[in-house]
Amino acid sequence: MEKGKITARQAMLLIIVAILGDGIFFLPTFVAAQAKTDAWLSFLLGSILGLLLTGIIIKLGLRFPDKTVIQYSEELAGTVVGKLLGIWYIAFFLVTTSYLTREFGEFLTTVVMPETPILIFMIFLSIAYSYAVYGGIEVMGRVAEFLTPIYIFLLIVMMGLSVKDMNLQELTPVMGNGIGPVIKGSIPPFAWTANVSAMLMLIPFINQPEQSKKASYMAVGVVGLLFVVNTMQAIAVLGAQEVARLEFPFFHLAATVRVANFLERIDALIMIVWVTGDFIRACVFYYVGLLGLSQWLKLKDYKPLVLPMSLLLVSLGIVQFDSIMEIHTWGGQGYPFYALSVEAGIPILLLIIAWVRGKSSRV
Amino acid sequence: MFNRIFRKVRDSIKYGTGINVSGGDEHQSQVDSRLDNNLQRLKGIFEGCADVVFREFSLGTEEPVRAALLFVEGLVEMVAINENIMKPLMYEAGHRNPAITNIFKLVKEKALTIGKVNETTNMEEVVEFILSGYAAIFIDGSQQVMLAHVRGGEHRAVEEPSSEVVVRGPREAFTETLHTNISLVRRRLKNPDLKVEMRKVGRRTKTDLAILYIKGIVNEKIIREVKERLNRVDVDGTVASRSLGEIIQDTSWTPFPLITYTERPDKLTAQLLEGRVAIMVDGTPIILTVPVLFMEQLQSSEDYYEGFFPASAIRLLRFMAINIALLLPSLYVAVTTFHQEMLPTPLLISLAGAREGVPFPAFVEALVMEITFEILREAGIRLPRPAGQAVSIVGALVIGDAAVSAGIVSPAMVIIVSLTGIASFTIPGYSFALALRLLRFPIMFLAATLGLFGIMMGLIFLLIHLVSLRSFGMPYMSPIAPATYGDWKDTFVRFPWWAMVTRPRLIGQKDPVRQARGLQPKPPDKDKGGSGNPGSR
Amino acid sequence: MSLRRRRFLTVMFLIFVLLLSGCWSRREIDDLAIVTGIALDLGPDNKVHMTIQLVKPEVLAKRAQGGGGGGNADKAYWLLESHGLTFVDAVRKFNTLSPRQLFLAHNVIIIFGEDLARRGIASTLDRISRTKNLRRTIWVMVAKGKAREVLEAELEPEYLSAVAIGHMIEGREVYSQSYGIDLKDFLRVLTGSSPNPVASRIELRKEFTNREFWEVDEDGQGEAGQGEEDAKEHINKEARTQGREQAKKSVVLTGAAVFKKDKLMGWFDPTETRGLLWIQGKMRRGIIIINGPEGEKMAFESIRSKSEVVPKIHQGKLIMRVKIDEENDFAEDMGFVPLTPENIPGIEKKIAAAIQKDIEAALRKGQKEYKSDIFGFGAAVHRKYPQQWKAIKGRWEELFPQLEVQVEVKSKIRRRGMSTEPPKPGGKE
Amino acid sequence: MILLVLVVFFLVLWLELPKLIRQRWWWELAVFAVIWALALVVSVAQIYDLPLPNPTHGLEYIFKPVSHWFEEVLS
Repeated sequence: MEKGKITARQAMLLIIVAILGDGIFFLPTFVAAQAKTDAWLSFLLGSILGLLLTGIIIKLGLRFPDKTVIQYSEELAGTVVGKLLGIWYIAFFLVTTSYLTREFGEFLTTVVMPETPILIFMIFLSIAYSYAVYGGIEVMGRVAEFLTPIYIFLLIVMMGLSVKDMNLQELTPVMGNGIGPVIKGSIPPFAWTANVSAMLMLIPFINQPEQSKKASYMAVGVVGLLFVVNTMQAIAVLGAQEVARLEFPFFHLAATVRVANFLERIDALIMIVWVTGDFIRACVFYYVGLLGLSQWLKLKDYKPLVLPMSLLLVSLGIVQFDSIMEIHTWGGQGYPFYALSVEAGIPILLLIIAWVRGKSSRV
Repeated sequence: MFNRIFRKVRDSIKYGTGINVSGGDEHQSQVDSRLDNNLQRLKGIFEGCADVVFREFSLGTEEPVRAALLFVEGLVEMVAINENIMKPLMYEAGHRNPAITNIFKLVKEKALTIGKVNETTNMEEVVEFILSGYAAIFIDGSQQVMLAHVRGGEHRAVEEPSSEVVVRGPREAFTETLHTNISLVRRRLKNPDLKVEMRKVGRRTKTDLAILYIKGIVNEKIIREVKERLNRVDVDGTVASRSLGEIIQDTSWTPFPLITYTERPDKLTAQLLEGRVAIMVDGTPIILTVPVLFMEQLQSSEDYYEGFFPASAIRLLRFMAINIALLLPSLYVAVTTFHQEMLPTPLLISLAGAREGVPFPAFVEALVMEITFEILREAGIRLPRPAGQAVSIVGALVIGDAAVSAGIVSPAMVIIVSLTGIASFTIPGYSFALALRLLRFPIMFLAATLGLFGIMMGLIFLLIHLVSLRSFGMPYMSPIAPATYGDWKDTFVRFPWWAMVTRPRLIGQKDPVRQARGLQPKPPDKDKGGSGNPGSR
Repeated sequence: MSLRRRRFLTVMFLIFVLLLSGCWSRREIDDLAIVTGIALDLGPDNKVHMTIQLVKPEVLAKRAQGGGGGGNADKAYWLLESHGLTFVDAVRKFNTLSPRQLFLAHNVIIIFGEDLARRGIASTLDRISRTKNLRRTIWVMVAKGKAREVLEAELEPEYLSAVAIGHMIEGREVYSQSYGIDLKDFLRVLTGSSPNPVASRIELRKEFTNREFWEVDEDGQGEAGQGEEDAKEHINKEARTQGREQAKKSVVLTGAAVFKKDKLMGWFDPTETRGLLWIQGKMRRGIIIINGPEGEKMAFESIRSKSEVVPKIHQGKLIMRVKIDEENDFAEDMGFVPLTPENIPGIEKKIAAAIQKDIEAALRKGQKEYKSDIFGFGAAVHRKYPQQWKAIKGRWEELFPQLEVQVEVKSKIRRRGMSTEPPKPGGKE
Repeated sequence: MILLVLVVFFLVLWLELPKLIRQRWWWELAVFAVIWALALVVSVAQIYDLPLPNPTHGLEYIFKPVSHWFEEVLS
């Protein structure tokens, strides 16, 4: 079905963007709404939880280094339960791809080109990720290898440019309202970093599966770092209340950059970050979902499904939400729990079963 | 779908099998022992070929043996025919005792003063050799035919390269003659590991082809792949190397060259040393090398004839230049029609002031100017050299200036277009530059409809396309994606030569180390004297 | 490569062609009406009266080419006015007045008229922050009087008054007697725990007179602050250099507009503004004039300063401590007293006292008169004592005017410029 | 609009169907057909404004209570 192999580094780069992709744009709003000035602490906590989850995922994945989670869940949990877990996992990735497609368009219509119909953006994105997924994991890995460094470089440049606008006092008081809001706010970042569970599908395609451990930790670590720094900066520049109030804080962070009367208004560059990030994120999610589905149905190849499924996802993306308010409400409140039920729930459950039954493909 | 139609068309055309010598009869293709029969047959074969010379004569004086010499005028060295074949055969062979039974052996061993002589009894082979510049000697009563290598005649001397010019570096370029070309390489690589495999391609043209590689460095998988693909080639004829290249490259559905074409022996040598395979086609000075990588298109042989700092800086400059050549008009269109907020205020105001009264949208303006520029460039190439320069320079200046003062285009657009054009000249790979020039238009189209987002999407599609390309099994975008950081030493920058210890990983993986480590210049060691580098591994 | 690939490309191409037939968000650069300044006033019926300054790029382009003979004939901008129930309403209405599409992204300043500012600007700000193209780096200012008049000002040698005012704000730090704040910071303060922002104050001078431009009408202090005197001098100098024909309209950028929540409370004069800048640590460079040891005037240029606002709970009572560390260059001496290590500490104390006077003036007006916590004391308490803040948050408006503020200023003289001593006539004996 | 959608859908069909049939991947063909038809139904229903079950609302139904419970615990 998939004959390509990627390196552990490529997998790491894929995962980094798969988490950051839209997270760096949307999450600060969700989190700051809960934790106010402590939003960055929430991100820290979320990332640490993510690192713990990574440990679980890697433990499970390396027990079956040549199989995907869809393949061994049946072996571990029995046909019926295994199939159920499998479809729960697949559906999450496909549904998220659909959200992403919608979100992608929402951002662009809000920020860049309000007159252009949202469908155009969604169709373009879906063609792009279909093309990449059609190319297989190798193509995706290489795309990530090319784009992720540029992506991270741009992020760092934009953060660097707004350093001089920071008012560090905006970050205090630390935990003025106790730890409750911090924990509450840490749920969305945790749900996002938990996207590392896509590794459950990718491990068999990494040419040296043992290295996936280091790669996953690195990925979550880098993401956590960028999340925390970005949030601190957004709060220090814009103020916590403003971050909670703004639709896309990161966009405004870049929009306030003003260097020597020449480098101003670099917010159109934000679009580059957004497009690359969302594109790679969608690639990973679509690939994982689609490959999972074809393995779940025991198809010979996933490629025939690429196009019809992307049609389905685009139309679902339109149907699913009426407005960006709905996306935000769902994204900040319901979705993280849904995501965690899949991303954390399934690996933990399977690992427990594996321990109890003492199973692994590496005897 | 197109494939199917094409297949039908192809099958409906019945090829001739080239030279029809035997008429299907097996023993007929043998050379007869009677000279008259042979000559008759050959005259039939070469009917209407006025350039084939039949020279009948006699060996010896006392008991003359009839003989005949056949060659194609123009392909052979006439001096050699006169002095080394005719003279000894007619005079010296005659002074010998004609009673010697094997006159054939006598002639070959004692008379012919030609270095390379083949023998054959196969008529088809005789015909083939005659056509490739050998002289065939038939002797009555002998079934064997001598094929004397007297190839020569008029052809171009080794000259300076015209399409890959360097300021410093060798001035030699390949010529049309295969053997000259091989010798140009051989002179640089005095090593028995340089293998030259000959074969012929083309049912009608019978073009000579040489595959060159260095055994021990080349990846066997690549050489096997090259041979397999060449075996698959079944064409009427191949006149230029490009047409052959299009058949053997991985896919034609890409604007990017998947095979490099070079006319510089020094470049070819360097490529062979990196583990590449060269394919030389007789009759064209352009040599094919495989596999090729994307980043190589930005490297010129000049880089290796300059110091490492300037060479690296120039390479980075070229890197900028391809971005300009590909993106500048699109960015201009996108920024001025979609993202005006990106411009600094004074620039925006002056651009807007300059565009005042221009009737076309920026996209149309850009398109018109770009196409005009391409036309001028094409005209400049086609015209004789002095006229061509005049056309391109005067044309660009006059048309640009006139268009601005007529208010049809804005001055900014003229700057953009000329900058783009000039940037595309800096790219060493000619076919690559063509690809970029071509791709500029769809990206401009995307920019005009969707702004920066369109450009982004265009680039993402381009990237996916590029990373899925392969050239003879090698990922095209390597060493960037998949990344082999060891090879970056000769990608974006050029490291000093002593630092390039290993060959490109994927290509020369068989014998990765190319030179000793620690060759960097050091201050002389006072105790020992000299830098004390071991010269060998 | 394969048949599939070719089909894929064909389909992509077709889809592209289908999609690209429309160009939705396109607008040519010369179809834009580039807005450089926005002025908002209170119109009749409580409507928003909006004036915008639009660039005429063709005029500027002609000037750049040098042709057109003098080029004073055409103004480089034109003004448009409209009324609307809301900000957006007014903005959109411009499309019925202008042949070109309004383009807000290059806007430099937004000026609120005094009357509108006094009524409250939160709702207007909300609309502004929702508008896609309006940057958060634009300068927020309040005009004394009508805002629209400010846009008509002529500021040689700039052609666009709004851009020129933007430059003036950027250059304010050399003198530090005016306040500058961009929209981003204005909103940050407005949504923070001391929601009392300060904006620039701008005033139109219709005609140049030698009369004092700053009328001390509000608190009638007998003793004019040092800065004020300075400002006067500055203006005089300006008058001399600019020649007699100064009948044009020009603007002055001094002082600050003080808000309480989103409503304008009143004005700070240059001295008070400087006091505010000292407290907020936004002081960059400014001239401090003291009386020297022999009674002569000495001028120092403050070059670097740091401030710290520390709330303290002392015996159940909240005290604010404002600590300021500051460094000076010796700038000018009216007498001929050389600076020596012996007399420096004394002079430094005098500088500190002068600064303290500025600060006290600011506190007096802000704290006692306007009762507006523009200094960010509330936010400082929130930061340091988050638990206690919750308790007093609701009563802060009552507590603030009674708050005890201790000011500590430390001044240092570091350098003395390019000469060691003043050029005493006859030289040193 | 409807025409455009149909064109796109049939393009997809034209792209993928021949290969599936040639390789006799019937099971794959069936899955393909189901997804394709589903997508078509959703898009057409969308265009004609027919009521569609919204999967997000279903998920919200499950996960909103969790979210609220969490909120209460931590506040």
